[in-house]
Parts: sequence; C-alpha cells; structure tokens
Amino acid sequence: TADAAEYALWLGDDALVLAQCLGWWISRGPELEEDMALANIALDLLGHARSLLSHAGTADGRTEDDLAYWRDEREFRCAQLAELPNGDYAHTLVRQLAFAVFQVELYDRLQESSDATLAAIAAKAAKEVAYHREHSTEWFRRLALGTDDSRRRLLTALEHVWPYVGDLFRDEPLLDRLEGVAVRPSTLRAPFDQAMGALAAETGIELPDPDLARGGGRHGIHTEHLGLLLAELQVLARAHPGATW
Amino acid sequence: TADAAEYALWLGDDALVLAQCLGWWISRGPELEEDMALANIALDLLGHARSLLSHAGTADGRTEDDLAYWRDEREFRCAQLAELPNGDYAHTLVRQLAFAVFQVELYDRLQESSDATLAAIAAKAAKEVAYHREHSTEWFRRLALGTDDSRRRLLTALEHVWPYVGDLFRDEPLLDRLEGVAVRPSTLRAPFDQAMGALAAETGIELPDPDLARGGGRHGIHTEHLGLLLAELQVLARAHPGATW
Amino acid sequence: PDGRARFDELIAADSRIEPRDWMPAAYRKNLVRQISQHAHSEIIGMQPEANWISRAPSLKRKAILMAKVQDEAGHGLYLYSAAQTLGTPRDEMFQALVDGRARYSSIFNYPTLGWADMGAIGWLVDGAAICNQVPLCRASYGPYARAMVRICKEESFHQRQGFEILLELMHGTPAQRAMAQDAVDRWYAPSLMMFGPPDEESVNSQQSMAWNIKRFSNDDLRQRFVDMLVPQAEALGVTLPDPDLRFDEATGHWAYGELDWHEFQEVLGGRGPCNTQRLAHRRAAFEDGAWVREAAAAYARKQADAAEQAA
Amino acid sequence: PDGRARFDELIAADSRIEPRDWMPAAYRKNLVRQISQHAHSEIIGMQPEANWISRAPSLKRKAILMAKVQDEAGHGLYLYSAAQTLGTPRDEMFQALVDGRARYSSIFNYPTLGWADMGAIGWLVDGAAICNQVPLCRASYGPYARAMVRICKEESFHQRQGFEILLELMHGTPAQRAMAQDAVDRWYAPSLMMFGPPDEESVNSQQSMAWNIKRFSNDDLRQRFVDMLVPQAEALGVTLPDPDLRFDEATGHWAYGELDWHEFQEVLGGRGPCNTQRLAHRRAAFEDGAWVREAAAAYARKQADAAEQAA
Repeated sequence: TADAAEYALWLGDDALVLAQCLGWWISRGPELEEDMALANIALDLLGHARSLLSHAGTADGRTEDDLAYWRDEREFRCAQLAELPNGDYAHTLVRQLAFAVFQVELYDRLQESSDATLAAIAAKAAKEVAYHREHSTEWFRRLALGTDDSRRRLLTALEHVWPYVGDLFRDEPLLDRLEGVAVRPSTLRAPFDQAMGALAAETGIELPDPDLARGGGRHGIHTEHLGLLLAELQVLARAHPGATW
Repeated sequence: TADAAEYALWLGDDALVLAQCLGWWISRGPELEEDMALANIALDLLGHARSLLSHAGTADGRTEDDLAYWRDEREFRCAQLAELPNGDYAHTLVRQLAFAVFQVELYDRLQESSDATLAAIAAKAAKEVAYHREHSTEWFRRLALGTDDSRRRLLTALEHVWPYVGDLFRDEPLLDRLEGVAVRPSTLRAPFDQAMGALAAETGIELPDPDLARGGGRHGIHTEHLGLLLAELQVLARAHPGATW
Repeated sequence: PDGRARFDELIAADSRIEPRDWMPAAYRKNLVRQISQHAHSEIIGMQPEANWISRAPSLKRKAILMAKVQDEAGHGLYLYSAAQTLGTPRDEMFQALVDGRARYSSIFNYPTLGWADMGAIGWLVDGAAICNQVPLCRASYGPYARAMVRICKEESFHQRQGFEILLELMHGTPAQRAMAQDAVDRWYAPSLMMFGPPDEESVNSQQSMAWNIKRFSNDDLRQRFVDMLVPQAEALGVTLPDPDLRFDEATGHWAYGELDWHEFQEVLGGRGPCNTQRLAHRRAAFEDGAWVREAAAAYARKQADAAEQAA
Repeated sequence: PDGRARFDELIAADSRIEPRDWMPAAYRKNLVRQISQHAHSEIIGMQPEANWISRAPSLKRKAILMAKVQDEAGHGLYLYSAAQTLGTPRDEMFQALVDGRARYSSIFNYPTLGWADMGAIGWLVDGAAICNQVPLCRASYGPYARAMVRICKEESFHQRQGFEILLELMHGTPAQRAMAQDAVDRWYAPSLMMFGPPDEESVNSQQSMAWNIKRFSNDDLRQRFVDMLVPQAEALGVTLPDPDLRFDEATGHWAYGELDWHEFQEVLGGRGPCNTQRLAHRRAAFEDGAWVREAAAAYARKQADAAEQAA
C-alpha cells in the first residue's frame, strides 16, 4: 500500500542518508581499523536503504535509484538527525550511536510486521545494527572516559546532536494507518531511554534535552545540510538522465 | 573568433571559480570587516567572470549562464590554482594573493588588447584587482609577522598552494594564435616574481617551488576539488533545464 | 545644566538625543539592548541567505545575493557602531552573541530549504523589517535614527529584489511556481510574528513609546504589514497561507487568523528549527578566526612600536 | 645451525623463509621496503576511488565501490602485518608515510576526474597490480606470499568490477562512451608504467630475483599486461591510446610505443598531479584523528589498570 511504502521510505531515507554521511570517512578515519569499521556500517546501512527503497518503490513502480537520485530535498523523509554534518569523529559517533540504539529496538519489533517484506528486511538488519550498537557504545565509552579532550569533544557533540534525537520517536498520523505493519516510534522511546540512560550513568555523562530541535524530516522539512548532501549524491546520476550504470 | 572566445573562457573560469570559493567565506570570516572584504572581492571577480563569459559566449551564441551552469568539469578552463580548497584563512589568502598579483599584471597589459571588449573588461578590472592585491598583501604581512601560529599557518598554506602558481604562466599553443589579442602568460612571470620576491624578502618568508604541480586546467585537466565545487554551483540550475530566474 | 530636565524637554519636543547628552540609565540600557539585538539579527540573518550563494541559479542572482548578504554585514557594523556610542564596546556585544546570552530576531532560526526562500525572505522578512524600521528613522536617539535611515534605504531595495525573485518564479515552470508557493507558505506566519507578541502581552512597549523610540504598537505595525502584503500577493499570484484572511469593510483593514504564539515562544526559547545551528555557525567562525584576529592585533602592535621607536 | 647456509638452501630449493628463520640483513631490509611500500600504496590508493563514493551513479555501484575501498584498507592492514613480522612496527612505517619519507605507487598521484575512472582504475590499475602480484604469491618470504594470495583473489574481483563499469558505459549513451574512452586515455600509459622502469635501468631487480622475491623482469610483466589488455580493449570497444601498438608476428607479442619515462620520474619525484594532495589528505586524517587514538589508548590503559587492581 501507499502508506506502507511511505513508511519504508522513512526508514530507507534514514539509512541512505546515514550511509552517505559515513561514506565520507572512508580514507579519513582516525585509524585504519576505523576506516574499515565505518565502511562496514555504511555498507550495512546502504544495504538496508536499498531493500527499503526497493520495497517503497513497488507501490508505484519506481526503483531504488529512482527514489535515491530523482527526489528533491522536500521529498526526502529522513529524520533530521540523519542529515547532521559529520563534524569531528565525536559528532559522527553520537549521531551513529543514537541511530544504532534506535534501530536495534526498531528492527527487533519490525520483524513481527504483517508486511512480510518489511519483516524480512528487519530480520536481516537486526543482526547488523546490533553490531553497530556495540561499535558505537564501545567508542562512546572510550571518548567519555579516555582523555579530558575526548570527553570535552563528546560533550560538545552531544550538545549539537542530541537535540535532534527526540524527533525519531514521534508518532506521525501515518502510523495510525499502519497498525500491525509499522512500529510506533513512541513505543521505542522507553527502551532507548533505558539503554542510553545506562550508558550515560556508567560514563558519568549527562545527556542534553533530546526534544530541543523542531524536527520535521518525516514531512520533508529538513535542515540546511540535506540540500548540499543531495547535490553531491545525485549530481552524476542527474547529469545523465535515463542512463544505466 | 573561437580562439579569442577560448581565451576569454580561461580568464572567466578563473574568476568564476575563485568567486565561488570566496563566497563560502561570507558569514564565516574571521571578523565582520573581513566578511565584507571577501564578499567585495568575490563580487568583483564574479563581475569579471560575467563579462568574460558573456564575451566568450558571443562566438557561438551561448550566454554567461549557459557557460557557467551547463559545462562539465572537463570543459572548464580555470587554472587548478583557482579550484584549490579554501582551507583555513591562510590557504584562501595565499591563493587570492597569487591571483591578485597575477591579475594586476594581466589586466594592466590586456587593456591594450586589439579585442576592444577584452580591453574594456580589462580596464574596468584593473582598478578592482589593484585593490585585491593591496588587501591580500596587507594580510600576508599580518600573517607573516603577526604571531608564531599565524606564520606557521602561512607557511603551511604556501606549501600546499604555491606548487600550483607556476601553471598560470605557461604559454599554451593557443597564445600563438592570439598575438595582439591576448597577453602571453610567460611575460607576466618576471613582474610577478619581482612583486612576490619583494614581499617575501620584506617578511622573511621563503616561497616554495611554484612549478611543482602538474597543472593542466587550460586543457580541462583539473584537481579532484573542481567536480564537487561544480556540483554545488550547478545543482539548482540543472534541476530546472530551460527555466529563467 | 540639569540633564534630566533637558532630556525630558528634548523628548517632549520630539528632538534628538545625542551621545554626549545626559540620558537616564534605563533609556541607555534599553537602547543598547534594542540596537545590539538589531545588530545581532543582521549578523545571524546572513546565514539563511549565505546558504544559497553557492547554488544561486544564475550568475546575476548570485551577484545580487552576495551583495545583499554583504549589506547585512554592513548593517550589523553600523548598528554596533551606533550601540558603541552608548558606551558598550562591540567586542562585548559580539561576545554575548557568540555565548548565546544575547537575543536576535527569531525569524532567522528558520531554515532556507529552497531558492524561492531567497524571494520569500526578501519580500516577507525584509518587508516586515522595513515596516518595523521606518518609524525607527525618527527614533529619539540620533545615531540609531541615522543608522536606520541608511539601512531602510537598502532594505527596501532588498525587498524589491525578493519580490522580483518570486515574480520570476511565478512566471516560470510549474516546479518554480510550486517552489515559490512553498516558500511563502513557510515564511508568511513567521514574518507576521516578527512584530512581536500582541499588544496586550508586550512588556517593553509602553516605555519605548514614551521615549520616542517605538512609535507604533506591535499590532498596528503587523496590521499595516498585512494590508501591504495582500495586494502584492495578488500581483504575484501566490496564496497567503491563512484561511481566515478577509477584508473587513468596517475597519478598512485585512483581518487575519490567529497566529501560533506557542511556536513563537518555542523558537524564542531556543527550540526553533535552527537555533543551535545558527549559533554554532557563528561561534565556529569566531573561534576559527581567533588566530587571524590575534595575528592582525600582534602585527598592529609591532607596527606601532616600530613607529614609536623611529620617532 | 648455520643460519646463512640454511637460508641459502631454502632459497635454492625455492622454499619459504619464515619470520623466525635467520635471514640476511639486506634481505630483511629489502622486504620491509617492498612490503611497506605496497601497504602504503593500498592506503593512498583508497583516495582516488573514495573521491567518487559520494557521487556513485547508482546505489549498487556505490555499494560495490565502498566495499572495494574498504578492501584496500584491509590489504593495507595485511601487508603492514606481514612487514611487522620482519620487526618494523606498523606505527613506524605509517609515520614514514605521513611524513612523506616513504614511497607508494606513483599511479595514485593521478586524479580521478570522472566516474569512468572507477572503471579504468579497476581494469587497468588493478589489472597491472595483479600481473605484478600473482608471481609474488610465490615470493620466498612466507607471510608476504600468503598475504599476496589473499590480496590477489580480491584484486581479480576488483578488476572484473572495473571492466564491468567500462562495459556498461560503452553500452550506454554517447556521453557515457566518451567518458569511458577519456578515462582509458588518461590511465593507460600510467598503468603501463606501474611495472617500473625498463629492465636496463632497473636497479633493485637483480638481487630481488636472486632472492626469489621478484620472478619476472619489469619489461616481461609489462609485455604480459599489454598482451592481456589488447583483446579486452577490443571486447570493450575502447581504443588504447597508443598509435604504435601493433602485433609483432615475429615475437607473438603486441609491440607498444615509447612510454614517457620523464613523466614517470617527475611523478616519482613529487611533481605529479596529486602528490601534495594525497599526502596532505592522509596527514590531515592522521592529525585530526590523533585525539581519538589517544582517547582509545587512555581508555585501554584505564581498563587494564582497573582489571589489575581487581585481580
């Protein structure tokens, strides 16, 4: 249905935009192992994006590439959190941690979706995002408890990134029409808060207000970062309409 | 003629790409006065670019916007120096200083071009680039003689940027066909070296080898930076083929 | 001479107070607050438009936009200068901005999501600013009033350019028209809220009016703005996103619907779409530029020392 | 046991030298140089392709390209590990790279100016690398030979992907075909020069051959590569940019034109198109990441201390 397609688009756009952001780190990581780890996560997310966008496109006959390359900024449905700039490694890490913890809970429940394709995508993704969470959690500990500088940078990153987290958990009206198909974001809030609360307590970090930013990505209201990100993502495909690659 | 048009394209692309790079600084300068100064220089250069591209386009009926927005990377003719990334303020300053000193000499001589349009553009530009040179020269002194940190940053910037300077002075075969119309770049080398040599001596700075980089912008061989720069410059215009703004 | 009496006399005569004149501490404080906020707004207001300089769809538009954003930097500078005549150094005001202790106009906490936003900002935001600022050209404090004269002249130029951007889009392709309407949909209500809360909730207004700084109430200015917009919207062919908008024969004014003052308070309270981003952008520029400013200061000192020794 | 005699025996029998075996200092030094250069090439070689990850024209191609660049990081890591078995720590080798004291393959000092470059790099650069590396799978030093086996397997996969990119472009629009030809025009000669200078000018080769590290001469490998390319170019429909290329009935090989060894020396000497950029990119990543590595090290120390105290 068109509603399920719209929902798949939300999740697919999150994954696509995150993968695009993480891809920048390949050849720029703080160490070679991290180049590889970030590439791995980006590849997983890109895989999720492809499955989700393909599924979204079945509703009206569009391919994953039609959706990735030929929609404008206002048609994208990613949460604003996904589009935030990479910043330094701490910014990327905080963004990624929030998404990984969210996605672990999401895909865990989405496996029971009455939409068999969504359930199958979720089952595969669940294993991968569990690794992403582990990776990000471990780095959160390292930055929080490593040096004064790393802790300071982590706090700055939290201050910039955390305001956008709350938006992930808003129950948009669409969800009312997808009972049994989609997972209500609000139901993921408690386990998310618990997981993050435990990590924060363990590391003595105070998390900022997650509801400070306005959000609106699900309605096509984005930050000013997305436009430039899409310009780069889409430039080549759009220069050659109709071409195959 | 097509040759004169090609020459106008070279100079126009230099100015356009530089203006695009400098435009980034507006709202990001080290102080408000510098936001304004860089915007001023960018505006002057954009003005030169518009005149030069319009002139280049008369040969085959293309407008300034056709040339700015609808050519691909390999069709651009700017020197690689123009495309180098902004980096920190020192990188931008060194790039701009080299261009300003070059352009002062260039437009001084180009006023005697037998191509009346080129001569008129040069006459107007000459006054403006004289100000650009003054601005950059003064900042070069400040950075060279200000603090240890600023001097160190200036030296790093020179190391990255100066290798691309020599390319500005190469006499490409095209020049042989434009006797009296164009200015032979090689004839600008001595006054450039003299001006820069004096500034370097005054500030106790040793200039690196200006011929280290390969160059090739006049033949459409660019650095990897230009593609991304053009993606951003052209994205909106290309999303709406045939539209007017 | 009795400073207080002379001040009251000048105000009563609707004359100008100048920097060297005696003035009540509260008048001075109120002006510093207002002028520096105004300056900060110009500086933060550069960002939403600077965001599109690199992507402007024609070289002509790029040049116009660059020049406009540059003008805003210039306005910020005039206004800081005007505020400085009241004894507060510019560095102190700027530091307050960077530290997040100072206010600026909430409108600049909205994102620019498309090229048409350049039109909507010019038409609506600069339009509202002009309505606000034209009366300030007669403000009782001389340096502020004079800065306003100059700024208003340039702003009205900017407003016309914004209108032209939208007009061009509305005469363009369907995609361009949709872009223009989308931008107007997003910027209309926020621009109406630029005049501040309704009169019954506006705290500082009474005193500012008594001092001849403010001349009209928030609601009066807002009404004037709406009355101006309606025919312009018609000329453009855009729809103003207010289903309650209607001409009231009785008052001779356009009645408009309820505005979302909760949203206004949210944005004011730091929970707008771009509050964090705008401040972070300005702070990053300030911090990244510290070494440059230090170099310039050190060089100036060295030059001065050398000149002194030579003398 | 006499180490030298045993070493000579093993070499004579074309057997493997392992890390704990005695080996001549010159053999060790030569291997560290070669293996670390090879590792550096993988690491620097990530950049020209990473440049197009963000712009890959389909999601499938983006995924393939990301995976490929990731493989290169992996190759770098295997190779550093192999070199470490010879007693040189990875940090030391990496520092030499970042400081510009170490060499890497000159080919990566050329820029990637279009998407088709991803195809040309896979087909030509990885192709040449494979020709070079397959014989190294039998190199006398065990850890190096084993790393090469694994790397060659992945490289041949990469080469096929590169070929496929070009094939798709050659079956595409005229613009796509032009793009493919342009990339081949730019990468062909540099890829031939990857085998190193002509045999009569190659200094290190003789000793490497004697030690069973190198198995074939530069010119032999280059000839093998050209012979392999010609039919593949035909299958693709691209023209190899060498007017002197012709089949020599007498030798049964494809004769090719003079290569520009002056250019080769220029690039080797730091005057290639991207030498400065490649090193600056890696150095910036290294420096920007210093605080992250320090945090990880500090955390690991604290964890170890805590574990010790608990014990």
